[in-house]
This record gives sequence, C-alpha cells and structure tokens, in this order.
Amino acid sequence: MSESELDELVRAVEATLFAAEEPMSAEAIATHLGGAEVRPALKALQEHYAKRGVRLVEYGKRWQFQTAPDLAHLLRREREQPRKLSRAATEVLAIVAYHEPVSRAEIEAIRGVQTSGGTLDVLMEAGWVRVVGRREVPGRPVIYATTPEFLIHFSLESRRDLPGIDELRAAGLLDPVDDAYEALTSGGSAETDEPEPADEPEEDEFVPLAHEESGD
Amino acid sequence: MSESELDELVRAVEATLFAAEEPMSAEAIATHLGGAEVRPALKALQEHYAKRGVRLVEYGKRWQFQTAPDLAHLLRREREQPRKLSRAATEVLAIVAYHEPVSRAEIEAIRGVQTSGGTLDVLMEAGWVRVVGRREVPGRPVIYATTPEFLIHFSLESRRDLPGIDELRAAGLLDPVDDAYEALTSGGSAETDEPEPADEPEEDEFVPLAHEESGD
Amino acid sequence: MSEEAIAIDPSEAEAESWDLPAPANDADALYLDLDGWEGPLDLLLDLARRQKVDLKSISILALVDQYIAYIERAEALKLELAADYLVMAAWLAYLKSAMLLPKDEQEDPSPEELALRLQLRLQRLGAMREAAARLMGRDRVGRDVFVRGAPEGLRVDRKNLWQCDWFELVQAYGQVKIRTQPVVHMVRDRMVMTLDSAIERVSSMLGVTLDWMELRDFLPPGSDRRLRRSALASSFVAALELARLGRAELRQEETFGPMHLRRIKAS
Repeated sequence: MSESELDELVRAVEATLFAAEEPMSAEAIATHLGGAEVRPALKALQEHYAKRGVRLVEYGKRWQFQTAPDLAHLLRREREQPRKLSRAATEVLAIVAYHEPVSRAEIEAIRGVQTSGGTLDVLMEAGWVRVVGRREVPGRPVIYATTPEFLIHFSLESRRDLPGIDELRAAGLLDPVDDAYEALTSGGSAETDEPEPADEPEEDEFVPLAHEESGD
Repeated sequence: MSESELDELVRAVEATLFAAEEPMSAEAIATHLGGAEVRPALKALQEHYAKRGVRLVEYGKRWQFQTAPDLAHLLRREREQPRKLSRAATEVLAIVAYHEPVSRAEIEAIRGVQTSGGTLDVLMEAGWVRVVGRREVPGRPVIYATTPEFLIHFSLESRRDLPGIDELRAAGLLDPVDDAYEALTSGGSAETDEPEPADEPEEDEFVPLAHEESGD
Repeated sequence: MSEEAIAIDPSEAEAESWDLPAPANDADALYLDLDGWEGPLDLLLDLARRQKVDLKSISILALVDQYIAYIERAEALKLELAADYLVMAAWLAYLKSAMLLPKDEQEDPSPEELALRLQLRLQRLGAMREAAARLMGRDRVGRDVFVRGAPEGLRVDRKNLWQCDWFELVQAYGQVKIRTQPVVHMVRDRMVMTLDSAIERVSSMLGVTLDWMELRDFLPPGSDRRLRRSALASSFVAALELARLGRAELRQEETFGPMHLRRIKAS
C-alpha cells in the first residue's frame, strides 16, 4: 500500500468514525469502506490522536472517537450526567461483569439479598447487561453477561481490564463459597488449583443465610 | 501565550467542538472555556484538519467539525444484495421478452395464472423491464417491454437471439415435466383469461358436464 | 490467603484486638444508615468494614455481638426492621451459642463451618462492593469522556441485485408453454359420452322393453373408468330429459339407491 493510498484510507476511516452514531468494529468499518484492510489506518489514527483533545479508542473491539479524559472538567458542566445507578444496580453490574455468565440466583447468593427484577431491567435497559442463555441445570435459569456497550461505557478494552479481576480470581474470590470452603477444608491450598477462571459456576446450592434459618 | 498553553487551549477547543451538539460561535466557546481567547486555537485547528478526513469549518460565525466534502459519499452508501429472481418473476420476464410489448392482462393470459403487481415491480427494479406506453384499447392498459440492460445482462444481441419454439422443443424444454404440473397445482390455478379448461388434472373428480359437451 | 487466617477458632478470634471498638455514637450513625442497607449480609459487611480490618481475619463472634446489639438498639428505637434482619439476628445468636459450646457436643454442620461460610460470603460480597466502586470510578462515557455531539450518521441503503441467467429465462418460457399447450392433447385423449349420444342410446334401449331397467344397464360396455363415469352422468341427464319430455318415468327406492326407469307408452 503506497503512502498516499494509506493516507486516503486513513482519511476515509477518520471521516467514517467521526460521522458514525455508534462505535464500530474494524469489520464494520471495513465493510462500510468496501472491504479495505483498515487496521493499519486505525493504528495510524490512534497514534495521531493520542495527545489531542479527541482520541481514538477501542473498547469491546469497537472503535470510536471520544474526548480525552483529562478534559472531563471542561466538558462536564451544563451537560446531562449519565443516570446515576443505585447502589444495588452497581453491585449487580459488578457481579455480572466479574462472574459472567451468571444467573440471578447466583447474584443473590453473593449479595445475600433478593434482587428485584427491576435492577436487572435497569442494567439491560442501559444496554450493559443481556441474557446470554440458560444454565443447563434443573429449572434452566436464565444467565446474564455484559455487552460490548458496557465495555465501551466504562472504557474497558475487554473484561480482562476489569479493575482487579486478576487479583480477585487469584484469591479465589470469584469462586462460589462452596468451592472456596472445599478448598480450605480439604487441606489443599486454594491458590494452586486456582488459575482457571471459574466462570462456569456449579449449580447454585447456596441459599441466602437468613432463608436457611427460616427453613429450619 | 506560551506554546504549551496554546496546545492545551487547542485541545480544549477541539474537545469542546467535538462534543458540542450544535455549531458554536467563538464567543460561546470562549465562555465555555472560562473566557480564553480562542481564535488562535480555532485557526490552528482549522489548519491542522485542512487535509484530513474531517474539517473544522465556520459557517455564519459558528464553528463545527464536518466530514471532508470529498468524502461525503461515505456517509451514505448503497449496499447491493444479490437476490435470486423468483420463478414467477422469471416467467413474467420471459413472457415480456418473447411477446413484448405486452399488457399485464396479456401476460396473465399467456401464463394462465394471475400475476401480482409486485412481480412486475421487481423486474422494473432490476432494470430489465419498463413501461413503454399504453395499448389503445378500452381501459388503455399499460404495456411493458424489456430494456437494453436486459439484453446486456443476458448477453443477447437482440431479442431475436432468444431461442424459438422449435429450438425450445429440440432442447427438450417443452417436454412436460413433473414440476411444471406442480407449479400449476400448487400455484393456485386461478385461470382468469384462460379459455381452455384443458389442464384439469386427472385426479379431479368432478368434470362439469357442460364443458365436456361443448368440447365435443 | 492462608488457612490459618481463615480458620476460626472462637477463643482466638475473641482474643483479637479490635482497633476500633464500636463507640455509642458510631452505633447511632449505623441506624441512620439503615435505609441504605439492603439486607443482613449488607449490615454484617458494613459492621466488619467499620472495624477497618481485613475480612479474612474478622472475628465472627465480635461481629455477631455487634449485629445483635445493633438490632436490639434499633428495636428499642421502634425502628421497623425487615424480617430478614431479625431472622439473621436469631441465627447469629444460635451460632454464637453453638460456638461457645464444647466441640464434642456439636452437631453437623459445625458452628465453625457455618462461621467460615459466613466469612467467605462476606469476603465475596466485600470484593464485589469494592469492584463496583472501582468500576464506577473509571472513565465513563457522558461523565468523563464524551462522544461526538452531533454525528452526521452513516446510512446504508440496501439495493437488491436481482439475479437470473439465460437458461433460467428460456426454461421458464418453456414451462409457460408446456402449461398452456400440451394439455390440449389431454382433452382429445379423453373419451366422453355426450348428452346427445346418451339420449339417443337411452331412448333406443328403452324402446326394447316395458320393464323397469336400472340406469347402469344403459351404460355402454367397456372398462375405461373415465368413460364409464362420463356415460353415467350423461345417461342420468338423458333420463331426466326423457322424463321431462314424458317419454320415461323414474323410480328410486332410497337416497343414493339404484335409479330405475321405464318407458311410458306413447298415448
């Protein structure tokens, strides 16, 4: 690809992403531009904009221009703030993001309180959480996971960028209580057999404590 | 104003105009940025973007980013979707080609089945058939004929290149085939203009007497 | 995390020194916060957090005491507490008493196990609480970073690209022709008895006898199914026609039964 051809492609990608109403995947950009290989152009643009007031970012495998974070204070005023999430919603969102895919019962087991349907609805309405299937256990509960929009909204390249996720996983804090209990009491050290992400929790046997008691 | 201060102001103006929902006057930008003198920054930005895929433009004393005019075609593109012509449409096209100019009633008479208006619309959308006038008979029906694009698409010098009835027969294309009957029976044998009740299948239990009589 | 830190020995846990024994005004603050809590685990976690200690090394016993004390205080203040809080308080009281009993008198699951599970749960909830806070602290679209305010938008208009080739075209025409032409042959093939010939045949056969004859006896011999059906229908109409003309009379014993006819002597 010659210098000027790249330049033209860079200009085309730049114009496309500026005009786009939604973040676009490299594939979508390529399709829009008639099948060109756009990654070199994206890289060139990202570099070009790295220190400007506007930056080209890739979150959740989608590209978009957005203002530089250090200018937030200039832009925030007079601007509608994103809807503030309730504490319950932020907790549920974190649980879904760090444990996905996760069923409602699993969310409730972690929070120790029943999660109203409304909380998940709010997250789904925001476009951050969606139903991704059913767990193949009795009752076939629906399971939830985060969306690319979630990653984009929170400036995450992928779920691996979730703050502290590696540490939490290494500490076994993303494993179900039962697993952690087994690991502790069976004498084996919890850390050694830990590395695999336990993102396929077993059937949820853990009933919130208070309910256990009332069931007695 | 020092170099780096200008740079910071340029970044701020860039981000402000990028995020703005409407074009902004220099005064409005200045007010937004705490009263700074923004004109040098606007000039610097305009120069920076002059040859990029996005431009900074000033219309009626208001500034905004805009896709470069030579890339405007990127904002609206047509995507072509290959679709196979339906059997009914192919038949109608063939009838138009062999009998042009023909009216819809004539097409139906030849096909022996009713032809929906959508079928002709598809052929006109494809650019193969067009309206060439009206027949000077009661009702002045519209008449159709093929287009030059039709000849090009089917690699025909002229309509005379279409095989004649004898050639069709020699090629075995006039031998009764099962699916021809199928097309008839499943395709709803609504013979509107068809005078011959000829094609009653054998299974038909009830043959109107009058027809038999008159047929003798 | 080490096993020693997790395993809870009641006596050891008791011996742990708490940096901040909850003072009275701290407790007052607790109940003011009540609206913010969602459930017993929440409150327990918050109590643990107020100790500013690692959840791995909290004393379940100390936590139990504080929780129960808190609930009692809230009740004294006539605060309406959700049933879950009270159930948890009762459960914790039971757990505490069990933990204080000699080990050999304990049932399964042991109070240690229950306490450990409770602690593991609190750790997990605490981890998620913290993760949520860090997540919310990231650069968020619309708060920290902003997308283009007035994007022009990309539009894609779909256009159908119709496909058809020469053979399909010619074949389609052939099929139209097949549908409309060869069928004529099929009609010629068909043997029918016309009404005229039926009338002729029936009336001439009626002339032979005065007895009742069944309609079927008038049919011409032959096995062609379609010809027989045509002949039957035509002969029936012929019989009706002869009856209308007063040359024959008809008789049928029952519905769908055999039809008989007989000549009427010309008077």
